[in-house]
Amino acid sequence: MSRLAVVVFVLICAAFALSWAVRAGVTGGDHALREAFLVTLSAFMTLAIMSFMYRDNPYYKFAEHLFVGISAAYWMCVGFWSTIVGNLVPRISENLSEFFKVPYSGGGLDFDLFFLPYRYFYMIPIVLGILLLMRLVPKAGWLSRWPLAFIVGTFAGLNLIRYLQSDFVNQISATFVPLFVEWHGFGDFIGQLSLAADGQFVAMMTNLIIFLGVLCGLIYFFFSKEHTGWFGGASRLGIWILMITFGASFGYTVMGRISLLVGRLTFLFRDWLGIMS
Amino acid sequence: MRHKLKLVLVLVLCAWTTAAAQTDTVLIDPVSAAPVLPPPLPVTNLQAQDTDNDHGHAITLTWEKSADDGAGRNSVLAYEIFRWFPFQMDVVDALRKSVSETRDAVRAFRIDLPRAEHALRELREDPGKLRTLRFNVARPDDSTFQLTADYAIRALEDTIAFIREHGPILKNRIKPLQQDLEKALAELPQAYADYPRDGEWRSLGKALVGSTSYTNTGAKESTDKDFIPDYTDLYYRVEAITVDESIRSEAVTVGPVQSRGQWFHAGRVPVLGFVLMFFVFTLTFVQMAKKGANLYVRPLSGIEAVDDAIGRATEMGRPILYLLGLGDATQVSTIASFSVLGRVAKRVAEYQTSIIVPCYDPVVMAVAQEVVKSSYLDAGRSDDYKQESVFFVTNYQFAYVAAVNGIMLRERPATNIYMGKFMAESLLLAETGTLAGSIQIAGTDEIAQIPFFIVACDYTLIGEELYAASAYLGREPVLLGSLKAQDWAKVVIMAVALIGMLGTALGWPAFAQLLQVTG
Amino acid sequence: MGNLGIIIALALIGGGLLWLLIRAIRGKEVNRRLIFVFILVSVAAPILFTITFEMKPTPIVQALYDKIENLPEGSKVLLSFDFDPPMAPEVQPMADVVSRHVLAKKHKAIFMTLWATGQAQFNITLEEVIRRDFPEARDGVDYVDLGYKAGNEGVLNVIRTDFKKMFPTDVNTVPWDSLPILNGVRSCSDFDLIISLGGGKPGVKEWVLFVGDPTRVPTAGGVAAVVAPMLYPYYPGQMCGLLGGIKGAAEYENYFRDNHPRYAGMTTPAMLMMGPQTVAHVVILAFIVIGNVLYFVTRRKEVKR
Amino acid sequence: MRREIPLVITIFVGFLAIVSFFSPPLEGLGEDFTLFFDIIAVFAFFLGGGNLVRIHANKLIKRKTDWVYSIVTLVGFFGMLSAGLFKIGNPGDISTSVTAPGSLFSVLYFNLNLPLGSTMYALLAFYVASASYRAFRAKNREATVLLVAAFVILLGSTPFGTLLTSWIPHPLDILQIPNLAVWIMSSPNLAGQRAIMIGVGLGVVSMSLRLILGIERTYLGDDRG
Repeated sequence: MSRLAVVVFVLICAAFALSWAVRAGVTGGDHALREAFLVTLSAFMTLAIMSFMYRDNPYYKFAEHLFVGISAAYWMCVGFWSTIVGNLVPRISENLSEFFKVPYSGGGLDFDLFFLPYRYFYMIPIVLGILLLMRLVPKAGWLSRWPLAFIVGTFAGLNLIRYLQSDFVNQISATFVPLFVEWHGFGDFIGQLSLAADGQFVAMMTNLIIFLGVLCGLIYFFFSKEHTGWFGGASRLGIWILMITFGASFGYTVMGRISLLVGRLTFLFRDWLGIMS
Repeated sequence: MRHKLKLVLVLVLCAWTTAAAQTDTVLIDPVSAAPVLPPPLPVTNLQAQDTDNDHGHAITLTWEKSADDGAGRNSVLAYEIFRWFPFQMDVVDALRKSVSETRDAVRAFRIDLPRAEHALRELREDPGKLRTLRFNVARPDDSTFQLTADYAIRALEDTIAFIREHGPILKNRIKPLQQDLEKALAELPQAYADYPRDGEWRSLGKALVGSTSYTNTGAKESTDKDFIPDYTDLYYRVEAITVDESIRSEAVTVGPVQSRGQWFHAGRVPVLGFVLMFFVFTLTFVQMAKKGANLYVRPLSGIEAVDDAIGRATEMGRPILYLLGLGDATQVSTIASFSVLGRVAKRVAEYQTSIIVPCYDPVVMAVAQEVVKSSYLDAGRSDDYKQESVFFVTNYQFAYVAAVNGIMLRERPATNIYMGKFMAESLLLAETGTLAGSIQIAGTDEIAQIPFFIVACDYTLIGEELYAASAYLGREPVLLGSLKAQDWAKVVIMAVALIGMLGTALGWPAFAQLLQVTG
Repeated sequence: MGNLGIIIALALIGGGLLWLLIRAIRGKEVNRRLIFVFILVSVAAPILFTITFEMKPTPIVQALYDKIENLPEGSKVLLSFDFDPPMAPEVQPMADVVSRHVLAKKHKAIFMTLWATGQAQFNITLEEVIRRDFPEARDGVDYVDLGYKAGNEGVLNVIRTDFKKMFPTDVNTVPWDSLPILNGVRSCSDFDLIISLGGGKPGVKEWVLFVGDPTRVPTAGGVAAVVAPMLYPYYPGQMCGLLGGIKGAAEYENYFRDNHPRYAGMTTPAMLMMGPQTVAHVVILAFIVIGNVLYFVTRRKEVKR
Repeated sequence: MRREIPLVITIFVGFLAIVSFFSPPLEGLGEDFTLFFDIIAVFAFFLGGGNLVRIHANKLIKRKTDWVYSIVTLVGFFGMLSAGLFKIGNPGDISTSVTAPGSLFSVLYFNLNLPLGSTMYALLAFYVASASYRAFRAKNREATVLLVAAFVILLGSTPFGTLLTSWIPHPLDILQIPNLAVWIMSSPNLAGQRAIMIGVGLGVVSMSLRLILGIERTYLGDDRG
């Protein structure tokens, strides 16, 4: 560690210690020290991550590694309590439910598919889960493919249907828009032929663009036909439509990103430094 | 015997409640002062049939509006629907309740006993703990009452004694109660068959004025309180009611009707149609491909870049970073990414360069290890395979990003390949990659993220192209066949869209309705 | 004081951009760290010295507002808090204002979450909105919190047909049957409106695919800006309204506040956030311009050579 | 054998899942399978955790570069894990939620996970800016279209859009930036989104088919494995 690094480190420590003390003074109350420490800690973590924008550095590395450790454990715990204890235990064992104090739902006359009591039916995932852990045993590692096969198979089936219905049938039938808006006679049509957002002309253009856009977009995705001639033209139109889409959603997203930064800065200014109300 | 008792009890209860109800209506009748209006005309043509496309346990009623609904005297406020309940249902219900209540009581005792004992010990040691006592004792409802330590101790002792005494008794009571419940359930069908003896009409709810149908959906678990048995005669009645609840049309009764489950969901035929279409297309073209019909596929720059990228990595002696994204193994995009990973890893093994695969999901990690390992085997370099090259980071989105960004700046991979489901982190990763000077190839079906990849990466596979990628890299005729099938599906879609559009343009909605998926 | 500060800050930013533009015309690239600094200033300044703008609701926001406004009193509305703290700055304001609107119209509000992290977010709304603005609302009668269940789309798959199976109790382990608000709720079909507040997966899209479409229950959403464009195709067919990003939230807040004088004093975080938004947007636009100027300048040079 | 059985499993459950959609009595099946997955996933969590620990312990023992930080990771991991599994400092008994306020678990979450996560996310604000500066350049037709669309939307989401173009008279008011932005979002954007969606739908469907028909089996690894 170079001398400079040491100096910087010491300075930073001093700065945060100071801010802790000040914070504690400002907060007051019996938990002041604790509260102040936690806020200061959060602030340190915030700045440590932000320092990554300058370049990779020990403080970022520290924050990063800590983050990885905690978050990995976070989901393990949540998964354990909400799924194993919350969903599995009540279905398989009354005593365990008693132990974890969760309402036992598997008992009584509750029968499920194949007329298997839940208790037995829900042994399947346990078995599969254990098979998955077989990976840790070199000899029996191949057994772990069964649960994987189960997962992949099931969701291949479920997804096939879901997407077919929602992203597909529904989206197609949504393109069934009247290309010509309601016909009230020619004079009326001419009268309404304005570029105004509420004008008939715009409405018509919109429908037309949506329809052609979808078609050309699909043409762009053709894999087994050369994109030449009229087909190529259509696919070029398609890619343009896609580009507009991407530009639009990029532009739209910026908004969200700024909000996030606002959130963080507000934390720093208000909760830590206390320089804004 | 117990049944009879329960029955009597319940009957008395019902009698009392109905009586109470009647007196209530008289008391709080809002328009009793107003001139009493004549009862509205009843509904006509009341029909009841089993609800379609369900697993049974549901009945749908349909009727034609009362003449006074919206027309005529226009006095109808709503339609009240009744079903005939055999009293046996109450027996079942009562038993069900007592079973669950006993269970709860037993559980509560288990929780309270240790707490009480603990509190007792504390108090005995130091009566001053009374204020911090975490177990509140029964107090006499007397405002002047002052809680003293020894009162609390006595109260606690009583409680503990009570629990000790009654806990076991209650526990032993559960089993017989359950048996009774089963017996009572067994007698249900008979009870329903006895209509109209030993039963009464009970309101299920109201359908708003103007409505002409009502679906009575029950539970399928016989232990549930609104359980409707299948293949059992049920009877319904509908009354048109007015502002004044006590003025109502005479009841129209319908029945018997039975609920049953259907084996096929008729509302989903269009989906089935498409499923079949896909099966046929895929199978035919795969067969054609197997027979060796040569299938053209247009070049995808993103795919062709993969090979050069791997070559580049080899020259620079730097690793390749492959990210499978945030999807878990249930997402098809992740599975697509597996097969791309397989191809890439094979090349990597052949070129004898190294690959890093940090994973977001443990299951995905498991699969990825299998995939990479077998690719090395296929390339005949199984000994070059290091298991730690495919590892789990964490499945907390931004912790994962933080770690991967670190890897990018420290390992300096020559190429980053992002394939699969990506969320907000897409740009964080891609920008850092650019900073690290890596060639970047991305592919995702997450529409919101494609723009960021397009902006920050050298090549991007857009949506569907990701799914085609594995076929492209694999070059196996079978896979190319399925691509062909995909394209033909597109043709069908366009045709359908065109017809549908023309249909709506010419004011001929029949076709659009064909595609309506209900339920 | 505040005005002075903002003026100085804006002047700094403006001047800096101008200088960069001139450098660009001379053909000099902008260092990315410099860009970062500009963004930092342009966001920080308006936070420290607040600026706000009035805004009109766009139709798609209006649609959701009207939907809630026109439901008959006592309708059952399901609100799912499918977001986490990182997304909160964007989505929490929506969650707050929509919950406020639902309760203000005396609808029955049923809260749940598909994200482990959503529970904490709901607690915020509970404290800041429900307990503060609706002290009379009773838990279990006027609103209920069913809490979190793991399983993402899986949860939706289950509750679509059988809610109780997934949520045997509410978050305080009160059994389902003893919650009056849930009387007559068996599946998602029994709700009058479903609103998912989210920005990730599972989120609004999953609600539409797995619940809205099959059950045909009107479904609406409030989402982080990033996913909003992806959801436009679902409106109006499969969704009955959408709040896109902080702008949507701000529009809703503004409109709700103007039409419900009773809540005139309510906090409007989203509207406050539009200040930094605007400045930052302008800065980014400026950088795009600078980038293109630079591009054409350099290309002309190459052509000359 | 090591590959056939998994293949059979995939095909069987795949078809089962499809059938269950069309047959009301089997509707419960999809739900149960999804619950199954969640349970398996939790087992996998422990697989992942184990892997994490092994990697970092390895780094630590072999004194690889940055091994010091591996200590941080391990400490964080085990600290959080014990806090969560043993519900350290949770108010009330075992039945209270693991994230209950006051528990060590939630304290760690709110003071470490939360700031770290949100900050990482917030970096996007900066990256979006640098990316748009670097990449939004009118290099060719496609790039120009992208640029213009983004520019209009960006302008439209600021009050300046209104200021700049509010002078445009009624019949042409579609050209006012805010209107134009809304129109782009709800017309060409919609078309593009829909095209991609249908495409993705197709991709998913045919990929799923390949899996169910056993054509695509990379995920199964290799017999010799």
